[in-house]
Amino acid sequence: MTRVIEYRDALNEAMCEEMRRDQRVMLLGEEVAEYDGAYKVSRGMLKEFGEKRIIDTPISESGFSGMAIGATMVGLRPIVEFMSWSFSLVAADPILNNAPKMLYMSGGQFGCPIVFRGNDGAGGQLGSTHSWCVEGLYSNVPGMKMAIPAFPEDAKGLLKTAIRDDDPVFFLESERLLSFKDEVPEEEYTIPFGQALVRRPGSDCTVVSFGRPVHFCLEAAETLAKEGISCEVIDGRTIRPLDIDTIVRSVKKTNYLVVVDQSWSFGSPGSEIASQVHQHCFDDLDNAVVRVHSADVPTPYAVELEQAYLPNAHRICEAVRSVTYNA
Amino acid sequence: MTRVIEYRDALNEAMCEEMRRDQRVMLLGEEVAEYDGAYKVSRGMLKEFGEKRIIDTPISESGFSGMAIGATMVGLRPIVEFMSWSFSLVAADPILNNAPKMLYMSGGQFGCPIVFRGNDGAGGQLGSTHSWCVEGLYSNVPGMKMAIPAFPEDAKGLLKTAIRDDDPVFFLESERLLSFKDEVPEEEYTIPFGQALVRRPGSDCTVVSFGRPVHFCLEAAETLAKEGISCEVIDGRTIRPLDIDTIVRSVKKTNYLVVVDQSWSFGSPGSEIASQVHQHCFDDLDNAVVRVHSADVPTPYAVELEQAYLPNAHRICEAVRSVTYNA
Amino acid sequence: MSVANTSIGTSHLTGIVPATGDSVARSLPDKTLLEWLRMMVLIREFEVRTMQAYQDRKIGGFCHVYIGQEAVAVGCTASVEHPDPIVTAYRDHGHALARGMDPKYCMAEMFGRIGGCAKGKGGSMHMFDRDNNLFGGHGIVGAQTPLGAGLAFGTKYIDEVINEGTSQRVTLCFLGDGALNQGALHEAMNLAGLMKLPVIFIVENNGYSMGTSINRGTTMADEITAKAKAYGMLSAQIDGMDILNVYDGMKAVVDQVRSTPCPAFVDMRTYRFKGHSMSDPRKYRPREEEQSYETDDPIAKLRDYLFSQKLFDEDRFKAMSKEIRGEVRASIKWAEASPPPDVMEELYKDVYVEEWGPYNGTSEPEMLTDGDQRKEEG
Amino acid sequence: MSVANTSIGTSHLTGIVPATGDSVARSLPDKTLLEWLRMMVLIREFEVRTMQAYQDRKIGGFCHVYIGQEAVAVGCTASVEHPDPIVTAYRDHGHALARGMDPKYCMAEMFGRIGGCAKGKGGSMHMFDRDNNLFGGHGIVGAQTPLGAGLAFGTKYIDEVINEGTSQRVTLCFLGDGALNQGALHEAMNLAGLMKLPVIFIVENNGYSMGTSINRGTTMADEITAKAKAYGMLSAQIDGMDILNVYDGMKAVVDQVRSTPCPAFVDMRTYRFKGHSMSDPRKYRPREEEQSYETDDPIAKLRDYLFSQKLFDEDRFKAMSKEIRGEVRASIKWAEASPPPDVMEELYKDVYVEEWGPYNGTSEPEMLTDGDQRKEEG
Ligand SMILES: Cc1ncc(C[n+]2csc(CCOP(=O)(O)OP(=O)(O)O)c2C)c(N)n1
Ligand SMILES: Cc1ncc(C[n+]2csc(CCOP(=O)(O)OP(=O)(O)O)c2C)c(N)n1
Ligand SMILES: [Mg+2]
Ligand SMILES: [Mg+2]
Repeated sequence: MTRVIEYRDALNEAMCEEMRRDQRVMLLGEEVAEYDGAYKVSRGMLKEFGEKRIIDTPISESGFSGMAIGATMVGLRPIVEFMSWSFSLVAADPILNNAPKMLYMSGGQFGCPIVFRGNDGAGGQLGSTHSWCVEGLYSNVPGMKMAIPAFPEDAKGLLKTAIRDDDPVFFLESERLLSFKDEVPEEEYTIPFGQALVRRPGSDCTVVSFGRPVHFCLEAAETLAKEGISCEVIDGRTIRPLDIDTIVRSVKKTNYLVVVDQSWSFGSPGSEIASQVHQHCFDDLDNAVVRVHSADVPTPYAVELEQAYLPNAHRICEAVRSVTYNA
Repeated sequence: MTRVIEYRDALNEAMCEEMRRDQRVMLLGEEVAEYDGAYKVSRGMLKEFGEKRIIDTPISESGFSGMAIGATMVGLRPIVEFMSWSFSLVAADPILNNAPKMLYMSGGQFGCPIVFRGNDGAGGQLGSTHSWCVEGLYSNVPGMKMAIPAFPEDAKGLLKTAIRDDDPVFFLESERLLSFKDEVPEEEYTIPFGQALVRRPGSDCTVVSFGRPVHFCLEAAETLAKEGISCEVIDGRTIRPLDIDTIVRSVKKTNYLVVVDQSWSFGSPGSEIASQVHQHCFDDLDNAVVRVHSADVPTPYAVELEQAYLPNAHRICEAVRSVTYNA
Repeated sequence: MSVANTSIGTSHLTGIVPATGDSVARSLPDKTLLEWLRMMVLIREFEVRTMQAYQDRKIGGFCHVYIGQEAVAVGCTASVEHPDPIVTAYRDHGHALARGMDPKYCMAEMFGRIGGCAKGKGGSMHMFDRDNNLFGGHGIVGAQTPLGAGLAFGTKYIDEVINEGTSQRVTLCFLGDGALNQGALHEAMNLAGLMKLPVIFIVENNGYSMGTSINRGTTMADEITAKAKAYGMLSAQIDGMDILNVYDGMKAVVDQVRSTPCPAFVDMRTYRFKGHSMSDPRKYRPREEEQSYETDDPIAKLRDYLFSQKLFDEDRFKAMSKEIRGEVRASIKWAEASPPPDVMEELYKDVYVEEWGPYNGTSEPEMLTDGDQRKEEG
Repeated sequence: MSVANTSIGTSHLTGIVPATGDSVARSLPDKTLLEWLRMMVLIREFEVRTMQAYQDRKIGGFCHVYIGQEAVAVGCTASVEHPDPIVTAYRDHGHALARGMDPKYCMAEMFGRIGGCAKGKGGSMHMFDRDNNLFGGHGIVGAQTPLGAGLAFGTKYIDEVINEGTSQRVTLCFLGDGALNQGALHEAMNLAGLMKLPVIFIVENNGYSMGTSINRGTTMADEITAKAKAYGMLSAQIDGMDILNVYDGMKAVVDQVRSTPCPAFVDMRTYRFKGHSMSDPRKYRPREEEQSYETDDPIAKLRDYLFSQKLFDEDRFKAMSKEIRGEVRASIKWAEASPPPDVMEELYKDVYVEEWGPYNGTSEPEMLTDGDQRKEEG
């Protein structure tokens, strides 16, 4: 049984269910309690769980991230909400130097079961400081896992998995998807990390993406279908671990790949996938992988510039057409 | 005319010469003045330039980086020394959100002529928090330039260019190279950004790297030469801008490429180069690009683990042999 | 505390000696006080229209209006000279206008047009104006505070090292009360204290950061000057709802900071009449609190003072308001007429000062702007 | 200030009420005081051998010894119970030993051997010991301070929310004076103050961060408790060169923090007798200053007190020292005998709790360690 709910409510359900299941789980961040969340993701949670488990923090990302990491060391499993991942830069040291490395540095004594979550990527015209795609920045770092759901069902299932995971998880949501509605199962479920999903089967070209741009890929596939180009659209769902097998399997079939990654191009998940696929499919590719990214410039405010800056269906169509020109 | 000097002194000369040339240039950081630099890179500078231009700061990387960025806005051209780039994580917001974006966000009004410099990569057994290769982390970000010299001559020439550059430059040195001695011209010179150097010509396989591992590549090339494999070793010298042309030219000749990058593999400069070369040399490559990185784990302390963790000549030789197996 | 319960209306200047016990503001030329009133009304009208334009979806992104806090930007700006740098957070329209930015550039910036102060690349939160020594508009809470220290470091360095004179300029660095809890501010205050930088950290203490009242987010909320004292800094608490008071207090602080030089910290008590941003239902504060502040309107206060002194009257006030409304309307027209930035032209521009692409040569040190003479050495 | 010029030897406890004006330490069983002496000598001997081993290149990386500061780790640790969490910076050997880590595990860690407390993966700066509630050893200056707040948050949450009782445990979070200038500390102090977390920030104020004397790096260097007061925090200044004093002062602080609960801050005046790390020629401080502190040796002080009280004598002290030297030598032997971590086995291990590679299923919530009962809901 399913029902149609918003992405934001899928996140909310995941947190509520896990908090009911496990008292060690709590939520902290700016405006998560009394304000019900800056984006209403934690709506109603203060009421249900009380102020000891749903905790408003001051604007001290470094302080409260570090505090939550410390709490894992005595056995808690905090969820930390960043109002936006763009604000996590002031907390880069705790989230990159402590959380993903504690287990290793302590020789296996202290794991760090924590979830950092919040809006990633461009919102609507928020300008350069507020539009970070932190997958471009942080995915380089071993010791953490990174999930980036594009649909409500995944948002819920992956977040539940993230909360139960014994390792630190960077959970990347999108402000632009919070009100997106889709079917979500009624019954309890989780979605394992490291399993990409073929969102649309196809035969002529593989298109892989993760997070919000998956929707642009599906839109592009629709358009291209009318031109007779059949795209297989893969939703990566997690970046670490990366399910390269599903991508490789598809490319071996289609012989073409377009990677769509909303982060800047240089040294990004997009370059990683392209590089890995070239390695695994050297004899299968009929053309070099083509990548679609945000433009390699700080995020502009003006709507025309921002639209041109972001990956979109139009640019994806062009990429597919150009990569398959010799098909 | 040249003379043989240490990498550290090459850096020192670059700073001194530029500070003599331009009063707007000053140096600040922890222990740079009275202590003559934690690694003696700024030896003698307090004496020559005085405490108004060579400034000891408290352990406040976020504060003094931001302060230096502010100073650029009224016309100064600061050099900021991070004792180690590993300590720049606490300053991630000013160095990534302010410096590289100020020009764009202000619509071209405020450039940010600043140099952030310091030790990058593993030192000797410094463990996980002190061994960051920030090229893996930061090179994703547009708006800044990134230089990573492997030899004293480049250290000096590139640093002079960095100081004169009107844009923010992330200048990545290596503690392991500071005492490395080599020839450096007597006369004044600068080295332009974005120009890779063929350090050793060869015909069978291109090996590209930047920073400290360039030395491992040269060592490997020596070994391989004895086996009859002729490597062309390219020293990238700057990562942003990246001189992909020189690499592509070489690969079109050798038909094989090994990329050696000391950072973690995922979404790194290494994956970027591999991806770009596959695109530019799709029909020239006789095998997929092979990449050599640090192991995808937090940096271990124990010497045996650290040695196995880092890229080294042995691993590079293996990579070259494996990529050229079908030559 | 909640701001409502705090008796504001007095200034406490710790370690700062005002030149005289009397109000300097009240003895200024009538013209000056009228200009202040005019500027406050301009900001108010500008912000009312900004809200409308946002509702009409002509402005995108996040947008934070300055209504209620006008006396702060106008009074503080008046207390310094034009070459004195100003830097602030994202609630920056008031500072931009008070600093002399033409409303049309400010409005066009929010409209995302090429005529905007940053060619539409920055938006509401990022107002920059080189000619008026406004160094942004910064969106990350607290991030402008090390920059503020740096502006002061820079002017001091230019005055002392390059021009071999004495430090001349004072930097005003505005921040919200929420920024008290960002580590960057503390590092900046310590640095400013150590280096004796002429910067004034002005906390626009409106009692809330989004939905969090200051006493829920900040320890010692009633006495935030304690935080400055921990850095050995001069400090003041000033009623920011009365511009005469703002000016008097700030003038004393500025004079001392300029002449010493040294840093200072101001707890400027104020109130934002509207929500945090355009989408804030303000459930976190009682309507009575809002009403009590609205009777404390900084514009009404100066206006009534001018009326009482017979320096101004109802008719002239109406005429002025009307003229200002016209000016703001014109700024909207102008912004609307300004074209959006051309994608081909602007998307890849301003990423690097040097041409986009590989670095192409050396740069000769140019003369500093604003007339400073740089001396060549060696 | 420079520490040398500061009259230490007294404790100032601001807002903290000691149970009695008399020294609690002096009334403890002889055995306890002898154990303290033994531990201080053990740390001293351990560090002397650490320095040798470093010179012999048996230890790599950065290495910071604790010589001179022994009374701090030993006295503070004595003032709390074993389940009370401890976290510190990179100068951590003293804390590890004082907390009960066997010297051989500590030495083997520095030797990079599999027998080390972290299997040789952490090194000198990163001592972790779950069994002894030592939560690191952290290399980034200041980074341990939010962690310290978090340990206190965690114990309080477990005691209050999960066990539905009252807060039981107190966290000791050690930091150097240099960490006063990291923003993270200020965020942590504010959070601790707001949330009434039972954590004590103990500044091991040895007057220097590397070559920078505290007055060159920190404003209000003579009165750093002002920084705590700015967060409304209890604070104390304690002479850290006299363990009886450390214990007395800390006991009062700990008692109050535990019973309230609330955070506190201690300016613990101490001195490092050696350089910052192994490669520091100490040009930045006068030899006279060093000598004046050496006469203030915390070990000599307690030893002489015990002698004067006839609780101990020269012969027994010599015997004890000899025994300790043997123990330290044995720890070196043991460390040398421990094999290096096997590359195949260890390089890729401990990166994830779950198996390396794709996530492979769900995890049932396990019972908390240290015997806390978790209650299932819903
Ligand atoms: C580091 C960071 N964290 C969070 C935010 C989101 N945010 C924007 S404004 C704001 C509240 C700031 O309040 P205050 O400083 O009091 O300024 P005011 O809005 O009252 O002018 C928050 C949390 C941000 N911009 N930067
Ligand atoms: C963020 C950061 N910056 C710089 C360093 C380098 N560093 C290591 S120890 C140290 C001095 C710290 O002094 P203090 O806190 O007084 O501790 P002490 O050495 O006196 O015990 C510095 C600058 C670091 N580890 N982390
Ligand atoms: Mg506020
Ligand atoms: Mg110290």
